[in-house]
Amino acid sequence: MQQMPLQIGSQMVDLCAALLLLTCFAIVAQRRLTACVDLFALQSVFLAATAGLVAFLTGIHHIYVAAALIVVIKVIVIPRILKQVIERLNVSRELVMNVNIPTGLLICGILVILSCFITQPIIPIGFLLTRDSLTIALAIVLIGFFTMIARKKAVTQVIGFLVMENGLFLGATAAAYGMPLIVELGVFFDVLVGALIIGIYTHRLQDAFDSVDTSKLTVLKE
Amino acid sequence: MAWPLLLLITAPLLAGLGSLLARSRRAVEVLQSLLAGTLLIATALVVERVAARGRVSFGLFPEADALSAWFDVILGVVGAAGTLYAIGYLGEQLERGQVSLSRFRQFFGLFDLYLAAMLAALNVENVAIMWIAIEGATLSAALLIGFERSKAALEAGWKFVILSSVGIALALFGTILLYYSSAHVLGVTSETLRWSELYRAAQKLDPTSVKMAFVFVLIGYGTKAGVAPMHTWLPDAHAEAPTPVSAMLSANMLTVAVYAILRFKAVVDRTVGPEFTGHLMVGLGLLSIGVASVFLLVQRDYKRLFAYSSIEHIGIAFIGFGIGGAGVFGGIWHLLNHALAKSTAFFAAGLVLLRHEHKMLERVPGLLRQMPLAGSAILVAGLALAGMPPFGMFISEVLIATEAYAAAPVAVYAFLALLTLAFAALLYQVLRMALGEPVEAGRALGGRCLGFSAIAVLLNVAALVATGLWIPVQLGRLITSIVGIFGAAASLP
Amino acid sequence: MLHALLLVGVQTIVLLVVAPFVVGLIRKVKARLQCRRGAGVFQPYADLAKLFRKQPVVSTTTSWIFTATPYILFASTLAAGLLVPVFASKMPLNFAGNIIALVYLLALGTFFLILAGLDAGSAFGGMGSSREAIVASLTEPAMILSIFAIALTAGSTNLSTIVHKTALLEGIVTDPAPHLMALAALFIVALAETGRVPVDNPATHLELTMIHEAMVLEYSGRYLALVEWAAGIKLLVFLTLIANVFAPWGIATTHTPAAIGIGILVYLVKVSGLAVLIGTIESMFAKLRLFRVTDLLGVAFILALLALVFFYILRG
Amino acid sequence: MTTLLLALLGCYAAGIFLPLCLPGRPRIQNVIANGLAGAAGLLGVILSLMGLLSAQPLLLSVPSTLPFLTFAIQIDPLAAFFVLTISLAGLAVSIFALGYLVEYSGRRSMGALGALYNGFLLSMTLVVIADDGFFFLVVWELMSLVSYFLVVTEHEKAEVRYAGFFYLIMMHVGTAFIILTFLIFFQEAGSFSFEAFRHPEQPLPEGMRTFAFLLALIGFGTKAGIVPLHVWLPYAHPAAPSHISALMSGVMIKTAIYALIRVYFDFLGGQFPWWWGFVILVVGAVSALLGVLYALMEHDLKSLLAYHSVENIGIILLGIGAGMIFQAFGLKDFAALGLLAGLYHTINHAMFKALLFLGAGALLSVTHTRNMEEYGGLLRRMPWTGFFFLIGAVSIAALPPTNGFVSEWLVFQTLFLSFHLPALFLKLMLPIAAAMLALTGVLALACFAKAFGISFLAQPRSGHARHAEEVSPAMRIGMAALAGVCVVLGLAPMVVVPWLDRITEPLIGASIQGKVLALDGWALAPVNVEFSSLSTPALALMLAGLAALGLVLAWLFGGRITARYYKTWGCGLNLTPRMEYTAIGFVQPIKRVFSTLYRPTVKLETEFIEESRYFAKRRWFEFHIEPVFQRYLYDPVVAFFSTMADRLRFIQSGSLHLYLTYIFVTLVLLLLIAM
Repeated sequence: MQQMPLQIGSQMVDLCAALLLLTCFAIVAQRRLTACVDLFALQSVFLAATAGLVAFLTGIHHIYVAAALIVVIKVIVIPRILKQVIERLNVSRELVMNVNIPTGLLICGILVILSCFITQPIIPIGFLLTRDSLTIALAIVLIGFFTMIARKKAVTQVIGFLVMENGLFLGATAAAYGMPLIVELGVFFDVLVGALIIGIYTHRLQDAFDSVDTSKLTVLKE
Repeated sequence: MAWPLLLLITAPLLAGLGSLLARSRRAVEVLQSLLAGTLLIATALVVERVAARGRVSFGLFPEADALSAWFDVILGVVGAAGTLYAIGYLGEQLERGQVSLSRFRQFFGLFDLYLAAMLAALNVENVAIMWIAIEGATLSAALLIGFERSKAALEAGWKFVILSSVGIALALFGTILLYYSSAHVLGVTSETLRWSELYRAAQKLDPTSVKMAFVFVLIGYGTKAGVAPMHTWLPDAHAEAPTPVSAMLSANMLTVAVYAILRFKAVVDRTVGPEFTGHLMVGLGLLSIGVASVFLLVQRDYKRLFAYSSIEHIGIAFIGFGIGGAGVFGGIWHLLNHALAKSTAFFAAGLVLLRHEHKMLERVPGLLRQMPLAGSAILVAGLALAGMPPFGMFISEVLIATEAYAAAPVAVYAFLALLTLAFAALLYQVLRMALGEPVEAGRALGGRCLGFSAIAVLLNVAALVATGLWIPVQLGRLITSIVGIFGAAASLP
Repeated sequence: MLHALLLVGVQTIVLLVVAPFVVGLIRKVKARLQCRRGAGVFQPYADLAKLFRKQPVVSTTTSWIFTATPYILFASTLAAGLLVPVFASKMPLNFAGNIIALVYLLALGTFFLILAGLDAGSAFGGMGSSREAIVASLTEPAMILSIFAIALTAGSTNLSTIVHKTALLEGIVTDPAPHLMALAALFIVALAETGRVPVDNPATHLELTMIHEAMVLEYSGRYLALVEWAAGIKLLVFLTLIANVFAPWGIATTHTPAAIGIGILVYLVKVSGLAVLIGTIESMFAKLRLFRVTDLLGVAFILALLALVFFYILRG
Repeated sequence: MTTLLLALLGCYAAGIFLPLCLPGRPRIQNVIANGLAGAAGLLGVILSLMGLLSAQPLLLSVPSTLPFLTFAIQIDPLAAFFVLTISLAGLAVSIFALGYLVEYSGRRSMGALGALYNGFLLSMTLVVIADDGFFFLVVWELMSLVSYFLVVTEHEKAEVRYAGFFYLIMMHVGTAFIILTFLIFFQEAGSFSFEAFRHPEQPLPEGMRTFAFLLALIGFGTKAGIVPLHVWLPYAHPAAPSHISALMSGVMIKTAIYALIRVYFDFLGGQFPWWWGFVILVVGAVSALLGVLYALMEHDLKSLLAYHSVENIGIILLGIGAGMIFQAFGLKDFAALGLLAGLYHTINHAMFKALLFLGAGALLSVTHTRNMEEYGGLLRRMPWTGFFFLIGAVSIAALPPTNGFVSEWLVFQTLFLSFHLPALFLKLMLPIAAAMLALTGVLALACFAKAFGISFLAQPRSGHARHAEEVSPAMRIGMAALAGVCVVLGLAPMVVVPWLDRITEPLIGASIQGKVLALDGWALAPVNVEFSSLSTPALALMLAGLAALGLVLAWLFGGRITARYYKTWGCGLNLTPRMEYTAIGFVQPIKRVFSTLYRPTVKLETEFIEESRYFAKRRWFEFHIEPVFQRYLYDPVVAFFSTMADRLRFIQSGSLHLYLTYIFVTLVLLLLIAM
């Protein structure tokens, strides 16, 4: 399949990356928790697609494994855990935020521009096929980070964190053709465990404070 | 022959597994005591070998050079002491019925897992696997911090999980960026992630991307190292975690995070020269000392007190590394002494906590009278942390100031001023606790608890004194080659 | 050596003998100015003799300090006297100490007198001691400065050297201004140090006013005699200082018996003159309140300082 | 000589460890600790005398494995002189402590006390013989630390803890300045060794030299207790056990004088503009005057003595400062004279201040109070202590023929020689300094007349004093030793001056031994017999002879009449201690005259009997003087820091989102920087 011209390939990769970015915005704009989870799952699907595409185009096979792992963990397992958590909650939508949605979207836009500006000088050294997606990866990381700041509910913060992770994976797979397999495996394992632990914590928070509004956690201070 | 290295990493795993399966408290105690002994011996052997050959390898993993060995010493000694102390501490809680036997076993399982992960992170020749190990340590630490299921512990744990996860994620992005820039030099192989390869290829890497990588790593691992302004999780976690864990966090986790940053620094300096990393680290270091001394001054909780002092000392070490030359020496010397002193301080704090069951500073004066062991430990540790001779931190601070003065006198003025402020603040609090007459009786501690704690404290204090005004020859060799890694051998006498 | 001892001996005797006379003279002058006949000029000798023969009464509360003080006071004052050239300008004891030593020897006496005042345990003694302390403290700076101003003119702080040079008109003051200021300063200091009006009144025994008298209130018999004698000698020392430092003319610059004889006579004339002066002043002025004394001594200090300034300015 | 040094260090080391090794035997611990310290003191005296007399300085160097740090030791005359001071005081104080510590045994851990005591002496000795900047810093800090622990021996008292903490902080601040001073030298020297400091590769630039001068003045001045850095001193010194106060006040603060001389005359090679000397002179004059003025208002005997340390440091600095001025104008003889006077006063003050503190300790141990108002009449009950205290008092009041007088006299002469200076300004300033010195001297006289008179004379003012008894022989011997040294130093300047000349000669580059000693050593004559001369032996003989004359005259005119003993006349009432003049009353006039400085606040309350307003039932009187420096210099700083810290609490507000924002912002900023 190598005769497929590189430009097309890279354009397709960029397309997938762009879709990832779009889902980010969607998550930022979304109030309903379950919807956020679904959007995250969708984003992960796009991520898997990107990975598969890269694997296909470059013929580096262990990226397939990565793609498969993404599908299993991020599309199936983690969303399920999150759904369970949400079911136990007494709220289904997040009304109050630290930053209201329009402003949030605006800021995210700025972040995208920022990441363009930052990654500009280092794009040329990347691989022709996928180097543009580094910008998008950084953007996604920053937006995920911003989501964690903007949202108050533990669950949405978790989602923000997972979005960051997706950004990282995009960066890893797309920009650098993936890490060596063993690394990939390790990272996936850690992410899974991390998600689990955060899930456990959310449970306990719910039990202890019967709310997952993390802005209420201000007992420990000077 | 690298079996000591392997032993160093596997021993905690086995002991942890054993403790999980063990049926009786006694069995756990025996296992952990064995672990402590093993750690000490293995560390000694590793140091000895590395000092002799410069590098001990077991294939890809584990592998240790001088830098790893140095941090092995810190983790080995403090880890051993911490394990012993944990036996006493948890044992006391067990006797009081504050923890069940199963929780008791779980604790040691997690505790040893945490140790193993840390040691693994140190002794691996691979950027990414180091990251994996540190993440592993973070996760086990997360569970340990929330171990006492109080609301406060939960809050602290949550903040730790979120903040350090973010940090670790950023660190990973930094790692990826480094890989990104090295991949097109070294090709896409797992060799690309080996430190030694990176050092060799460093000059050929693309400067900008390496700089960006370092920024991400600095913020990422800096969060775990508790450098201001990423330090915010640290006091909460240290205050709410079970005290043996607090000791380990301060002495090990921060140290390992600094180790990670150092590894990257070595690469980046080879690419873009030391100024870039130097300025960043000195800046953050000064900020850390400043923030820490402010909160030391207003502190009312003795565990938080020592937590903030950790921030201060990591800041000092940062400045040292940032300065380079004798500063690097001062930095690693400082890290070692800080680990010893700080864990001692936490051991003492733990005993006080067990006795009085509250953490309020002004209500526990007269410790020297009331609890001779805890009192004297807190006094010695406090003086060492305040940078008083004959303890090593005085030496390292003067070394850092000396090296810095040529480059940036102003920085030295700030450095000394902040140090003095921190000194006053810390000692004000510590002396309030140690001296005077006790006001509250509290509940007496069991002999076993005191016994184990006494051993732990003595171990630390012995090491502290031993590394006060002179360096054991083996360690000296390590330092020389470490300073070599940072290409500053020239500026040392 | 023998020669030297002889000279010292003569000077000691002169001081011992002249001191009561000066006191008596001052009293006589005052009496006359107050239109009284007054006791004879030699009355003080009689008083001393009588006191020596009386049985002293010593307070039971006191310690050996109380009984030792009169001797120490006597010795220190007399020693101070021996550092001043009286009738001959080159004294063998010149090497033993300069004018600073003289000041501090007098201070030694004061110190023990203050202790003795406290020793008896009565309120009077304490009061006197405390007042003596403040007066002494305030006197000192002016004294040192004025002395220094004088020393500058002769380029020496050794009294014999100063006097000798001045007497031989070596390095003699070309400009009287600083000299006179220093003289004035030293004169005020002398009044304060020796407890004369307007600083203290040797004749009073009112609790509110007395200083020196209060300190020695508990003394009697031979102790009182020695204290009084020492007081007389102290006064004489200051008069001698003023006389010989500022007007050393006629003093024996060689040690021939004739010169010494003349020297003694001239000396008697000089101190008598000064005694009369003091007597007149005492009857002209009223005693100052204790806390006004500072003003007086302040004036003295400023005078001495000005003397210094003028000296340097005029000498360039 | 090296072996002697090692033996000395060995003794101290053993004195540190042995007492700790046999707990539970306070008596033995006490004997061992003080015995070893005493032995070390003896060795120190011998060693230092050899050091003073030997032509070659003793060098000893042990390389450390740490960078820049060498355990280097040099005993040149200057160092030897201070070793002598430390050892003499240490010897006597150790003997005293043998008896003094008995009352502490049981209440305190003898082992800890003994170990700290030896450690204190050891660290002081090392400070003055260290030959490496880094090593010096280490032992300097150790000295502060050990002395801190000795200060807080009775840490159950809040005021003691406060005193100790204040002391520790001030010392650390001082050390920071000292570190900076050494760093400046290090820049050009490239190493911390004093030899390199002396002969840097290229000379320090002028600005750096001035900077070093000021830094050193502040850094060491804190330890020396110069105004206004003296504030810790009157708290810390009295708080410690008396034998420690004796060492702190008598010896420890002198290490700062040593360091100042070392830096100015040795490292900086005695090359400086005259205004350096003038600064030192002013500092000295102010310290001397304020020190004694505050001492006068103290009725706590040990605080009073502590303030006098400030005064005497001032006098020492007057000598040194004048010397520096002369040095700047190349008048080497006078410079040497000034330095010599300063050093002479250094050892004198060490001796009589130690003696006085031991005396205070003796009083404290029998009366259990430091308040002079509760003493009185002790001379009859403690004749020996009283006698020794009197010797100390006379010496510190600088009355002839004591040692204090000799050194103060030398300072006076140095100041008088100012008419040799070219600048009119200085010609006027130095005599004024002399006038201030004179005022200081007499105020000191008044102060010790008060201290001795109120404490030892008249009737006992409290039950404690009434039942006081003479202290143990060991304590008396300790005091006697120091008193003896004071007398010798006073009567034998012809012996001391040549030794001091051996110190000043290499520093100034001019030997004045021949010019100061006249009449084959029987008189001091700086710098020629014509200008001024002093012979304390002669004065002593005169005093003795004339006192004898007094006796003879009394016997001649009166014959031998035995005195009658009767109670003091109390205006018809029976004399009670309550009628005696109090310490407060004694200094009342002085308080009034200097009220602008003291800003005293007096509170007098009277409770009248019901029947009439003319008969008081009870009266309260209390008066305080305002601690000016603390209120206007130190409190504001502390207040500033605490309020600032309070304001900054918001950083750690507990909000996770805020924390995340910190990280986010930092990330973005650093990324932009990295671009």
